[in-house]
Amino acid sequence: MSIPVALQPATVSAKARPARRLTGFMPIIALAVLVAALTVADPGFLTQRSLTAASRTAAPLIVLAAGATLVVLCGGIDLSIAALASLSTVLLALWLPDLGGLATPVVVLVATVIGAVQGTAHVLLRIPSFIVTLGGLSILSAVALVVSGAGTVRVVDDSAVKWLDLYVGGYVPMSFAVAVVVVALIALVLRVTPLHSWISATGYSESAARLAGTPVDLVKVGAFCVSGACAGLAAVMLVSRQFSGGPTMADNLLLPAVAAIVVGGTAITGGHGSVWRSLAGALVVTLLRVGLPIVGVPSAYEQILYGVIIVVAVALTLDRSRVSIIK
Amino acid sequence: SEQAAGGNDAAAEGACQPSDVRLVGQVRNESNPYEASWLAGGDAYAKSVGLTQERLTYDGDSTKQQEQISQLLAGDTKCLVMNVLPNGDSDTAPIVKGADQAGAYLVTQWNKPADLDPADHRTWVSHITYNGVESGQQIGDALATAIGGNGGIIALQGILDTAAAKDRFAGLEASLKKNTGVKLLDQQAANFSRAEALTVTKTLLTKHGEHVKGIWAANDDMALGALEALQQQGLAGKVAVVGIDAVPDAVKAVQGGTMTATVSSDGAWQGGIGLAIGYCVATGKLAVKDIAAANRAFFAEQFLITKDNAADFVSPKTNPADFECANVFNRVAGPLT
Amino acid sequence: MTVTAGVTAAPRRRTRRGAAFRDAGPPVALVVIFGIFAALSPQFRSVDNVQNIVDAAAVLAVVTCGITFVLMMGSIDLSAAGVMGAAALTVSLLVANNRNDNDFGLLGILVAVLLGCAFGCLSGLALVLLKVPSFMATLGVSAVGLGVATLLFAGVQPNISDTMLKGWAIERFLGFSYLTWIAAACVLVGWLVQRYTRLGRYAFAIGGAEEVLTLSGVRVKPYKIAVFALAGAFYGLGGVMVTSQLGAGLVQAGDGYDFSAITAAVVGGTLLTGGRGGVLHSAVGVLLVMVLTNGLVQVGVSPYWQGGVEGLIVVAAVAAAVIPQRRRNQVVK
Amino acid sequence: MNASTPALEVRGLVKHYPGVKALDGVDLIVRQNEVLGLAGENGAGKSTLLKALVGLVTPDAGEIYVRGEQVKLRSVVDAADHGIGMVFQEQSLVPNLTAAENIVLGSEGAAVRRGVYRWDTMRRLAQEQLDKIGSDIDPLARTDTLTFADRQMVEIAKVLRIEERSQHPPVIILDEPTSVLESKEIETLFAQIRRLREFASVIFVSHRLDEVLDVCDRVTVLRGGQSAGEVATAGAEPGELHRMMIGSTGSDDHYHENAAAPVTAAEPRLSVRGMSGKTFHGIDLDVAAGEIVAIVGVHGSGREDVCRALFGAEPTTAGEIRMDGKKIDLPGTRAACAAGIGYVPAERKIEGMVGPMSVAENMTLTKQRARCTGPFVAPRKQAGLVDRWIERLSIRTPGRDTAIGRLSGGNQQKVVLARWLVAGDIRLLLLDHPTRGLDIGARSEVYRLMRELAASGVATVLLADSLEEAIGMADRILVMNDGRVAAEIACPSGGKPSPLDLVKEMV
Ligand SMILES: Nc1ncnc2c1ncn2[C@@H]1O[C@H](COP(=O)(O)OP(=O)(O)OP(=O)(O)O)[C@@H](O)[C@H]1O
Ligand SMILES: Nc1ncnc2c1ncn2[C@@H]1O[C@H](COP(=O)(O)OP(=O)(O)OP(=O)(O)O)[C@@H](O)[C@H]1O
Ligand SMILES: O[C@@H]1[C@H](O)[C@H](O)CO[C@H]1O
Ligand SMILES: [Mg+2]
Ligand SMILES: [Mg+2]
Repeated sequence: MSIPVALQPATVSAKARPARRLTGFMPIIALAVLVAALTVADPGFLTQRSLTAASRTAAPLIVLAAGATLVVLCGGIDLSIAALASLSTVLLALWLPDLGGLATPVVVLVATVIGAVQGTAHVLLRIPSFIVTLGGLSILSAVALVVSGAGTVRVVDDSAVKWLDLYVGGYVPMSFAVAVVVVALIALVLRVTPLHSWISATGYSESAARLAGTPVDLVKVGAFCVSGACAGLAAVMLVSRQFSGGPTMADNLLLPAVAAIVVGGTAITGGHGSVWRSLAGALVVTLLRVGLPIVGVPSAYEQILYGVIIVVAVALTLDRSRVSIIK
Repeated sequence: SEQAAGGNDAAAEGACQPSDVRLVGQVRNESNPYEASWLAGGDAYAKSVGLTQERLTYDGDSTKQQEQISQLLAGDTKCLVMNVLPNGDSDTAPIVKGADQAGAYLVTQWNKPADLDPADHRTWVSHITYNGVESGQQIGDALATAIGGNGGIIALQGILDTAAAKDRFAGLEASLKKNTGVKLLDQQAANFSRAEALTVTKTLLTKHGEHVKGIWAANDDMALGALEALQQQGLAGKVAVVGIDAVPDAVKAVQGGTMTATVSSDGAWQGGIGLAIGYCVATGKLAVKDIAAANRAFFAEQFLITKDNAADFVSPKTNPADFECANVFNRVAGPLT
Repeated sequence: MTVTAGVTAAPRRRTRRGAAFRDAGPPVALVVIFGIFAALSPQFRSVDNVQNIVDAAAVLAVVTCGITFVLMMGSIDLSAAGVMGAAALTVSLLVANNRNDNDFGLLGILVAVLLGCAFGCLSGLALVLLKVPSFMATLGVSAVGLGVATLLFAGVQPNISDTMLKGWAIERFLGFSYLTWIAAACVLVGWLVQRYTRLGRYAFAIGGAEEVLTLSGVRVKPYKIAVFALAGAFYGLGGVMVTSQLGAGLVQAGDGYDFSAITAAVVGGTLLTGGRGGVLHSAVGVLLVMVLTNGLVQVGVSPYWQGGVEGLIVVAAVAAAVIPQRRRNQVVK
Repeated sequence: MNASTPALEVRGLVKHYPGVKALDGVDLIVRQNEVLGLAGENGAGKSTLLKALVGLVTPDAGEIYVRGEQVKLRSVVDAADHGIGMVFQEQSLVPNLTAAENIVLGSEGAAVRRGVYRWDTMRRLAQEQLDKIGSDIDPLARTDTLTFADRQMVEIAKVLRIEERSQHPPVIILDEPTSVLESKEIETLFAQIRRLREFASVIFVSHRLDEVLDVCDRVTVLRGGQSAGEVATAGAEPGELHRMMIGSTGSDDHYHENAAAPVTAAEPRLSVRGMSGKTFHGIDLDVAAGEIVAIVGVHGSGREDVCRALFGAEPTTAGEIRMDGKKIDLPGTRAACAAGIGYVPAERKIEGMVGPMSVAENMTLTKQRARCTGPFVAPRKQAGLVDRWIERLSIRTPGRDTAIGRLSGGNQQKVVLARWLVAGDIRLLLLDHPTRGLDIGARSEVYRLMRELAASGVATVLLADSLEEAIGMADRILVMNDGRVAAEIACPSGGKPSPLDLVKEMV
């Protein structure tokens, strides 16, 4: 059968590609614009020390956001990441004296298991992830409060987590390097294995994915595991820079982490997005959190600006050709 | 390699021109009266030495506080003076470490782990707090007296994982040991919040009914919330209420008799004194090594405010003389215990 | 031109309408949980305490009423905290207070509600014009609201002396505070809007199949904005009610209401994916949540554990409610 | 306007999509009081043309005339004001609203005053529309509680609101309304169409050419976005239409019956005993390797659920399933896949494909191993594999990386089918309406493919689109009625039963 439908791929590449590429770079562009704006507001802002500090600051947020991105890509949401990270700081602080260097992998493992439990509850009981993880949030907070005796657990000997506070090549904070490696690792695994297909299919259309034999439930539980593991790792970073663990230490990172994911341009409805986007998003959010007050924006205006800029940033970065209906 | 952030050398201590000094005050937010008065106090002090205070607020978010501090310390730290309210005990150590490395002068207030001591540090000049055990006990005693030494009370705790909440409650327990006629019917956390205190109090009032003769609150905000609850239940004036902080509304309530007692924490003074101590050291008018050990970490004077003396505290007046370098330790009530 | 039907009217087939079995879960859960607490604690089942629970539910009920319309569309709204804060400060500075000489009474309250409405409009506009997902748009608006509230706060706590507004929290009618009656009125109005107005039915329809509305020539965007505006008005009123309760305008007036309201709505049977549930469902959800918070205190669960136990019960309640509806290839996000 | 002015005329309409010229200068005339058929292969541009007529697609060039007057149609409302309304290819009702609301949606008129609903008026308005088509649906029933056919009736009742809206005789467009209906329902629909002709013009699209010839007065054929000619239906043959559609001669034996080989395997490939679920009871079913078994039955007979249950996508309460004698447990779709079972769902858009993902990803979604080396995706291997199948099934797509959602229905279906074939390990295929919405050519290709698969030993369970299809393709037919197997009818090449034989058992 011959049908003269114009199929020259040339038309496709000429028109669609550059636009697509541009939306792919939007998170980076947003980041650059923000740095430029902050530098204009305070020329002293754009120094190597300042950027080093900002990247160190961003590390735990990057890790948290990267993990939760997988859950979002699957079409769900994980509201427990910050509470889980707080609990993990407590556990790490409690276990460091006995376990030393082993405490880090053990805490990450425990966080992974907690992620797995929530994921399993979500897929088996068919409760929306929003509710499971909201419940998880309160339960984990309660546990953290109780095991910590409702107080800070000091880390007297921090030698086992000190490595995270070193600098690579004198300038790059180790925690930031680790965060980038984590993001790269997740991205690489997704890229070279069928996982990427599975996750996107689950996020775009769970029922189609399931009927195509995609292990939807496993994929989702897996995403929650990674999300949990990342919360654990973020906790290690927090302990290394805070010299203590606390039952509410990371609690306030929840909304910034979700904001980082969305600002990166990942669709909150699932399917489209990437961990790299979340990395850029986390940097944008960090700069907003610390940059605005440091360049001298007064507290009340800071919040107003934060709200406006973050909405505008999302307006820039979201690739609408991939998401038909925005809810 | 070790650290990217550079620091000042110790030799530079006290070598700052007064006009080069950078004054920074950091509190949780500008949306409660206590902390707003703190920042106002800081502004007033800065103005008195011809400078301006940079205000930082972190929304009660520990991570955000750390992030702001490290960004601040990544800038120009040569003559930096910071007067900081750490969000919780755990937040003090990294702030101290960062300031030390950057050579910034630091005064902290309220929260500090017991085993962390300014005396072991170079640029952490001082830590100021109020004796929570003492104030918790003072208002506990006042409450016991108000209900005639006999009857049930309920307690509203602050944010459970802060030293302020724990110390004050420990003070209440000490008071209860003394006042054997007073019975603690119930205790709930209301997180230093007026709104939460309102609902919790209403629930506790229905739970314990007539037995509630007094309400002990770990700060004034909660005490004011409890007052509203009493008013809504038609119990205003029939149940004694005590708090801590001496926020204007509470002092007025004490004056008017709806509240029994509160304890002064002088926000405006706290906002000024931290900057003053740092400024004096930075400009060389005060040498860290000359500061008495007892003044490196101290309880500031506090006063129990009851109907008798409430008038004196309605508008707390800070005296500029308090901030002169010779007087900065005038309000020391004693070393930390 | 109309042509009269060539076919005579067929006798109507009857379809069962009214409350469906799937809606029974939350009310049953409410009764069960109430029963358990009542058995465990005599104070819990006292008339005073039941009044207390209902009174305490008033603000949450109003906020949840608003959020329900947004959830019905399949969107989400996290702006309650900021909008309530801004409304609280606004109203406390407009009625008789200790900061200025204003004494606008009801007018001040109206302005605060309209301010909430305006914030809702902002969220809707960001969603519809900038195509920013509501999760983010409303988070941004919440931050703006808190900023505005902080500006208005300006360091000195505004206390209200307006007797009417203060009276709302104190005066009682048939045993319940005026605030409770206001909340009941809100639920009634919300229910009428949901059932008898185009706005309400379209909100419901947008959650069911937004693209179909477009195909039918309905311009969806104005309705989306209007729904957010309506929700904003409810939050504004919520902020006013908190101010009445506390006797003061607090920037933190709306703290935590965003997530509690979503929890209450979902516990009541409103789906986060939209297209199901409603104001009455949410009212049940609100009562359930309030019974839980109150009951846990009454039976003496340690404050350390209260949040955790509440979270566990909420998850269990939702799980129990979805069991009858479980299907194999069902999508749960 | 005199009687010879066309109700609707289209001249030189052009519409480009990235990489595709969907409309390439189409001309079309719709006369007053006629039913015009629109035929063409999948992707010929039918839907695009029709959407342009209701203002959903803005053409790049060309003119539209309504009753001789040139118009620009900007929206559905605009089109409705000109008396043009459409029933869309995919059902477009709001599931959680009542039937009445759906019927008046967008043109509520007196049913909504100042934004306030008047349920009684609404009910009456809807009732009037339903009465027009003689439907006995309760107007206040929630749409998602209605059967598929009833919902289609609601759609038609809805489009008839046009009559009240415009002073002129309406033009009513029906884009593939029959692809999801059963023969009885189709009869009702046709009666309605004939009734509409009395006062309106109708455009009717279907891939079942016999239907088109049956109900239409005239047929316009589209090919590659252009008008390829028109045929008066009186005395016309489907073959003739088909030739115009594809530009060459097609085969007459759609079902390739000659290619059917006699089934010889002794051991059944699939053996089901006493399987029960919510909507089916005590199902016994054997399918041998190389055999095609069709299951027929009316809506609600439970055959779809049986099919899904065999794939582990619907819970069962009792029974046993064996593949090649080995018992399999079906806790979910994964186990079925592992056992070599494949399933092509009827609801292609929702359940069959992942719209925003590429052809390549959709094709390899199930059999990931086919495109991997070890645990890793091998891009070269994948490209080769996907291109091979694109060619083999003549899937028309700009490339393997194109999002499947941008292909025409037939080509989407081929990708979904290919998904099960890429690994070459398929043993049992469950096909739920695999040719729904496909043009004759594509259908013929799907049939050929089924024959090839059967010849290579794949067992097939087919839920056919029509009785003819079931009879033409199957070696054996099971008739289901009310959740039970009511009859089993042998259907060998040369000894086919008649549709009537089946219908007897179905009701
Ligand atoms: N006579 C009527 N008067 C007012 N509203 C009606 C009437 N009939 C139907 N409705 C509206 O139509 C909707 C669907 O009706 P029905 O009672 O069948 O569904 P339902 O089970 O209540 O739906 P849901 O569970 O979503 O509330 C109702 O929610 C109601 O808003
Ligand atoms: N929104 C769109 N974006 C890109 N391409 C499109 C779009 N809609 C249609 N097309 C392309 O335009 C061409 C014509 O599509 P159309 O849907 O009109 O075909 P059709 O004749 O209705 O086919 P079918 O019989 O399968 O329904 C196809 O190649 C299709 O892929
Ligand atoms: O703001 C709170 C309280 O008001 C208390 O006075 C102690 O300091 C902070 O923790
Ligand atoms: Mg109902
Ligand atoms: Mg079509």
